Amino acid sequence: MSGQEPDPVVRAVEAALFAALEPQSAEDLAAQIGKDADIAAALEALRADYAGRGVELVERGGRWHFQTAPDLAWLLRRETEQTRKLSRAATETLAIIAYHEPVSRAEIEAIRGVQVSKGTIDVLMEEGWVTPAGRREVPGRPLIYATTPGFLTHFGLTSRRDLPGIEDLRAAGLLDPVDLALEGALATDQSGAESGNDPDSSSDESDSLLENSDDQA
Amino acid sequence: MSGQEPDPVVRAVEAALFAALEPQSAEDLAAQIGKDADIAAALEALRADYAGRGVELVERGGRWHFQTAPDLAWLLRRETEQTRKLSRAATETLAIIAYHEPVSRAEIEAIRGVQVSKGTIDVLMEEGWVTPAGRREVPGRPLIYATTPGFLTHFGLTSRRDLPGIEDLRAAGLLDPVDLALEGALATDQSGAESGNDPDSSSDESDSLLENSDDQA
Amino acid sequence: MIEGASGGASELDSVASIAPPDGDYIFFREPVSPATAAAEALLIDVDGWEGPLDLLLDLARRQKVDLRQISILDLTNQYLGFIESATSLKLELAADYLVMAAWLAYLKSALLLPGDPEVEPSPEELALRLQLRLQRLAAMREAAARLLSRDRLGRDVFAHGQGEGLRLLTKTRHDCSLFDLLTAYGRVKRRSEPVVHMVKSRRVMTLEDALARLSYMLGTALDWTDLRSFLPEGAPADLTRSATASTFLALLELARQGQVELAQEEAFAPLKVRRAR
Repeated sequence: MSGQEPDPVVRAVEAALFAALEPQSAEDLAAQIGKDADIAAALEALRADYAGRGVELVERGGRWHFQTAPDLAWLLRRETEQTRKLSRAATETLAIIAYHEPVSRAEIEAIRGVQVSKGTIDVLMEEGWVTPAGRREVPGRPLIYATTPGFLTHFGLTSRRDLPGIEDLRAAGLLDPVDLALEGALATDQSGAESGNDPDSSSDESDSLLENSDDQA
Repeated sequence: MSGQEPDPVVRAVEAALFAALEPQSAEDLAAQIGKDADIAAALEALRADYAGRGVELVERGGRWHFQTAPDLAWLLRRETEQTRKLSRAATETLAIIAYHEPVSRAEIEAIRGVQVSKGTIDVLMEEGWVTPAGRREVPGRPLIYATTPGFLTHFGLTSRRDLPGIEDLRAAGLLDPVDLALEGALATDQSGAESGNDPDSSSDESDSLLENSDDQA
Repeated sequence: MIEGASGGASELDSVASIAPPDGDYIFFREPVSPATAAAEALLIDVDGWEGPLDLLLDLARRQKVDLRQISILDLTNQYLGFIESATSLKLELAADYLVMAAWLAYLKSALLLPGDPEVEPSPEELALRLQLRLQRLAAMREAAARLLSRDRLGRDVFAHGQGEGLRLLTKTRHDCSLFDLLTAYGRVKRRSEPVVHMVKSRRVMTLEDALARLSYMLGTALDWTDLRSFLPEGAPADLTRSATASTFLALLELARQGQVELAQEEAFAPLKVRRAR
C-alpha cells in the first residue's frame, strides 16, 4: 500500500466491504458510512489500490465486493465446496433468460425446442440467479423471468452488457424472434426466392437455401 | 497499494487468507501455496502493507487473519435514527398517564375505553417518557406507571401542574365533541344550558381534571 | 429412403469420431468410438438429445459448415435416415421425433418438387424457419458455454471467507408535541364523559284538551269533514304533530262512545269524520 495516510472515507469503505457478507451498492455504503462521504471516489481509489494484488475490488451490477484474483483460482479451488453442476437444460435456460430477458417460459421453450420443466427454472431461482419479473401483457398473462444482481456477481459480470458476445448476437439478429427474422429475410429475398427453387441443386452445396442465407449474411 | 508489481507469494498468501474460512497458520499456508515459498516473509510484507488501512492483517496465537481496523468497529454496527409520529394509541396512553398518574394498565384501559397493548407502553418507556412506579396494592398487584422528568423536558413543562386543566382544554375547544359541533352552533341556548349544568366550573384549576373524571367514572 | 439412411450413417460415422470443438464438450454427446457402428451408437445415445431440434442441431454440426450455409435437404436426409434405422432396430422413438420426421419428409418432397406459388408458406420459408431456429439454439448453447466458463464466484474467485457482517440498526424516535398530547386527552375525555341528553320542553295538546276542543267543534260539522280541519290553525310544527296525535286519539274515543263516525277511502287517505246521526 502507499506510504501516506489513507483517506478516512477510503478506510471506512474498505472496512465495510471487507466485513460485508453481501456485495454493497454505493447507496448501501453511504447509509453505513455517511451521506456526505464521497463513496464513488473512495471506491475508485480502492479499485486502483488493489489492482494486481491477490485480492481485487470489483463492481457487479452496481454492487461492489472484494474477491480473490482470478489467476489464483488454482490455489484456492476447494474440492469440498464444489459449485453444483448445472444440468444442460438449466444452463441453456439460464443463458436464454440472461440474453433475452425478460422472457416467458413459452419463449424459452420456443428457442430450446423442448418443454422447460418447472424444476429447471426453480433450480435457477434457488441459486439466486433468476427471478420472476412481472407478467407479459398478452393473453394468459404469462410470468416473465429476468436475471438478478446475484447472477452478475456469480458470473463476474459488471452488467448485462458484459454478457459474452451479446453485442455480436444482437447485431446478427440472433436475439430476435424467428418470426421477426423470417420477415426480414423474406423481405430482402423477395426477388431471388423464385430462382432458388431448383430441385437439381438440392444435393449440391449451393442449394437454394444456401443462396438465400448468403444474401442475408 | 504500492506501485510496484506485487510478489507472487505475497499475492497468494493474501488471497488464501482472504478466502479462508478461519484463521490460517504459516504451516496451513505453506501446505496450500508451496513448501518452498517464504510464507513468513510474505506475511510480514502483508502486515506492513495493510498497516493503517481499513483492514489489518493480525496474528492471534500463530494464526493469521484479516480483520477490520479496531477504530472502525462502529461501522459494523451502525445505528441510524428515524423519527416517526407517535401513534394515536400511544399518545392517548401517554396523556392518560400524565393526567392520572400513577395508573395501572387496567385503569388506562378503563379511561380510554379501549385495550392498551404492552407494546404501546413499551414505546413510551423506550422514549423515556414513562416509567414503572411500583405496584398498586390491590389484588393482582398491577404495575403502575408515571411520567418521568424526561417527559417534562420533552414537552417543555416545569411540573405536572403546568398541564392545562380541563377548563383550559374546554376553552381551547379540545373537549367539544366533533359530531355535535354543528348542532351546538345552531342551538343558541346550548352553551347557556351546558354552562349551567357544568359540574366542573366550580372546581379548582389543575387538579380538577383528576377529581372530575373520578366523579364521573 | 434406405440408401439415404445408410448415406447419412456413413457420414455420421466419419464425423462422430472427431473430438467436439473446445468448450462445447459438455453440450454435445461424447464422441463415439470409431469401432462402434455409427447407427447403433446414435441409437444408444438417443437419451442424449433433448428433442428433435437438439438432434437436428447435432446433425447440422456434422456438416461442418456455418449454420447459415447448412443444407436443409442433407439435414433432412440425415434425420430421416436416423429415424429409419431406429425403426429397423425396433427401438421406440418418442412421438415428437416422429412428428418431426413426418414434417421433414413433407418439407423434403416440397423442396424437390416444382414449386407451387399458391402454397403458403412456401417450402423455402419453412426451411428458412428451421434454419433460423437452429441458429438461435446454437447461439444460446454457445453463450451458455461461454457464460459457464467465466471466473465464477465460489469456484474460481472467492469472497471474503470471514466477513463479520454489517449491521445497520435503525432506531425509531417518536415525535409528539404538547398539542398532540392535549388533543389526545381531549379525545379520551370526550369518549369517556357520560353523555347527558337534554329534552327540551315542547308545546303539546293533551288528550283532554283535544276531546274538549273536538266535542265543541263537532257541533258545527254535520257532514264528512277532514280530520285536519280540526287542528289549530297556524300552530308551530311540533304543536301540530302533538295536536294531530291527540285529536286522532280523541276521535277514536268519541267513535267508541258512538258520538262520531269515521271513514277512510284507502290506506293513508284523509281521515274523514262526521257527527253520528
